[in-house]
Amino acid sequence: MTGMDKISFKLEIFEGPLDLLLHLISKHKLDINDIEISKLLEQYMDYLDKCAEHDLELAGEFLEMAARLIYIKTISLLPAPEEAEQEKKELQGALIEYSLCKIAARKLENIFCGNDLFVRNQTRIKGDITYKRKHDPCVLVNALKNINLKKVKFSEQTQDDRFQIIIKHKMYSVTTKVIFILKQLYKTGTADMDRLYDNVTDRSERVATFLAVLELTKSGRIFINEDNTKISFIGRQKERKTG
Amino acid sequence: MSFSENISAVEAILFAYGEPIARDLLAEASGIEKNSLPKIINLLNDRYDENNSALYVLRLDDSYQIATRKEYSSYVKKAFESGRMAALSPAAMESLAIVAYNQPVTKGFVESVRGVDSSSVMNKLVERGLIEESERLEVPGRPVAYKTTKNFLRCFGLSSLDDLPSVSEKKDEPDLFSSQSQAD
Amino acid sequence: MSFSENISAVEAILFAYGEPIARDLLAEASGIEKNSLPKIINLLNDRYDENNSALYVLRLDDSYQIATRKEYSSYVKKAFESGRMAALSPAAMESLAIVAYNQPVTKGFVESVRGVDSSSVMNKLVERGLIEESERLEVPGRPVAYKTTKNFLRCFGLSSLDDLPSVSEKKDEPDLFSSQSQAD
Repeated sequence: MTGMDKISFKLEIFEGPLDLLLHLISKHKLDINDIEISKLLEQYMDYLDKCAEHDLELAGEFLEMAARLIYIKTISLLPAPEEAEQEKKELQGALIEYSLCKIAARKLENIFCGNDLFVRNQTRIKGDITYKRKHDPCVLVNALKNINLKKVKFSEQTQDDRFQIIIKHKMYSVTTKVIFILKQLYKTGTADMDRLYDNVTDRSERVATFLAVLELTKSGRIFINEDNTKISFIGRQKERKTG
Repeated sequence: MSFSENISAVEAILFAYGEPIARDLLAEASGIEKNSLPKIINLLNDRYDENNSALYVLRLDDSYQIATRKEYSSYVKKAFESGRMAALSPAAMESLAIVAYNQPVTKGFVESVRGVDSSSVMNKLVERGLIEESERLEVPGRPVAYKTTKNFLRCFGLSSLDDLPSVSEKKDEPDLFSSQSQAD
Repeated sequence: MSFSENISAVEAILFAYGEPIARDLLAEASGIEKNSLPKIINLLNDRYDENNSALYVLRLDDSYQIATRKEYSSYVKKAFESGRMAALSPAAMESLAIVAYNQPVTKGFVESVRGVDSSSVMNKLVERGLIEESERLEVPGRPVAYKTTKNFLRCFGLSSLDDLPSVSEKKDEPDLFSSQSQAD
């Protein structure tokens, strides 16, 4: 969010995509145990559009959820919708779990009394606090073994733990995919849509690729041909604001 | 040592120690049988009661701590010129709830339930002494798990985790979502 | 507010404030006339006396503070000494092991290996004389690096770091952790 002028704007802020979905489900009286995906998707995209209108920056998770909903809707149109059912069940499960979390959070909030009971800081007593216990040095070896060894090896290569988080969670950012796609296009000016998904098995990577294409189309960088098989570079003449 | 002296020895230790003190350590330091400690604590609390004292002894799991009674919080706050603790954000309360009801849990679990990155929220909860590292989980990657602290128990007026309010998990729970709408 | 409540309000403030509190501030926070405060303090001390409490209110110049009576200081000391003897937590032991086998290392390195924020654990290890700051590393940012102390060697019965037990499990896996030292 930027600047004071945005504060007057009244759009509810949500803790995350699940929070937003729960809100939409309750507002539109959808059945959480059998969600109408297309209706939910419509409402969800509506909210994202409103955010975009007001220049509200949304966390990547919101876009990933959009892609997830679109994906569920798309595969549910296929002849064998088992995967769609499965994906939908997973989403419903996550929503139910999150709604329980919210109930628990509210119950805790009601019994919070941390501001009303006061305790003392420990009295400062002079004295030696040097550690004096004796241990077998093997305790240290066990402690090391307790940590995941793979992780130790891994950290040799990376200083930046943000990368670690990305890799650990196997999350693929849309930005990375945008760069990947643009690189492909700089070479030839056009690329097969299918090729973008070569060797891509991870769901979050598929989603990121999909979103990247969507993003590039929306911003007028690329266009998709009529039978949705090729994307082409529009070039710089149509380039609008950057960043 | 007289009975009354026993009570006061426990009081002196609880007062100076400040933090929750484990029953074993309290027994050792006061020279009182571990099994007799609950009785001594009760007598100390009776003494506070009879005198309308502002103090009382909390039980937090297997530990004890002296605290001021709620009724006197306004005076203490005034002395500190503010209500020291900023309220927990909804994100923090959600994460704390997930840890409290599922402990020990990993940060990854909290994130998967909430559907958003929760690293900074989790670090803040650690800083505020509401959660702490627990053992590593016996799953691939051996991630660090988190559990709630004794300070958490105190902040929510609980003596043990068994006192956590129940969260019904019934599928046909009618007010699952009606309660939802009140939140926003 | 009743007389007894006045006394307890003062007690709550003195207790929670910990440090000596100036009479003016105490008067303002408790809502009691400044001139009446000495009387209220006396009544609080009478209450402690009658109950053979371990506590009493000290006057220090124009400030007040609750303290424990001398007679009970031996119990308090014992509690603190035993408390200090507490064994290292698993988190502390992990961090210590990482430092021991990879020194000198930065806090950032320890955190990246453990996968969790380790600031307070590292501080505790320094306080307890198991690790200490070493030279700054010759890498961008020149971060502070840590190494183990002589006290560390004593606690683990080692004459030098060369005596640290080897960590590699398989022979054909060249010492995993010695290669670590170049990582920072």
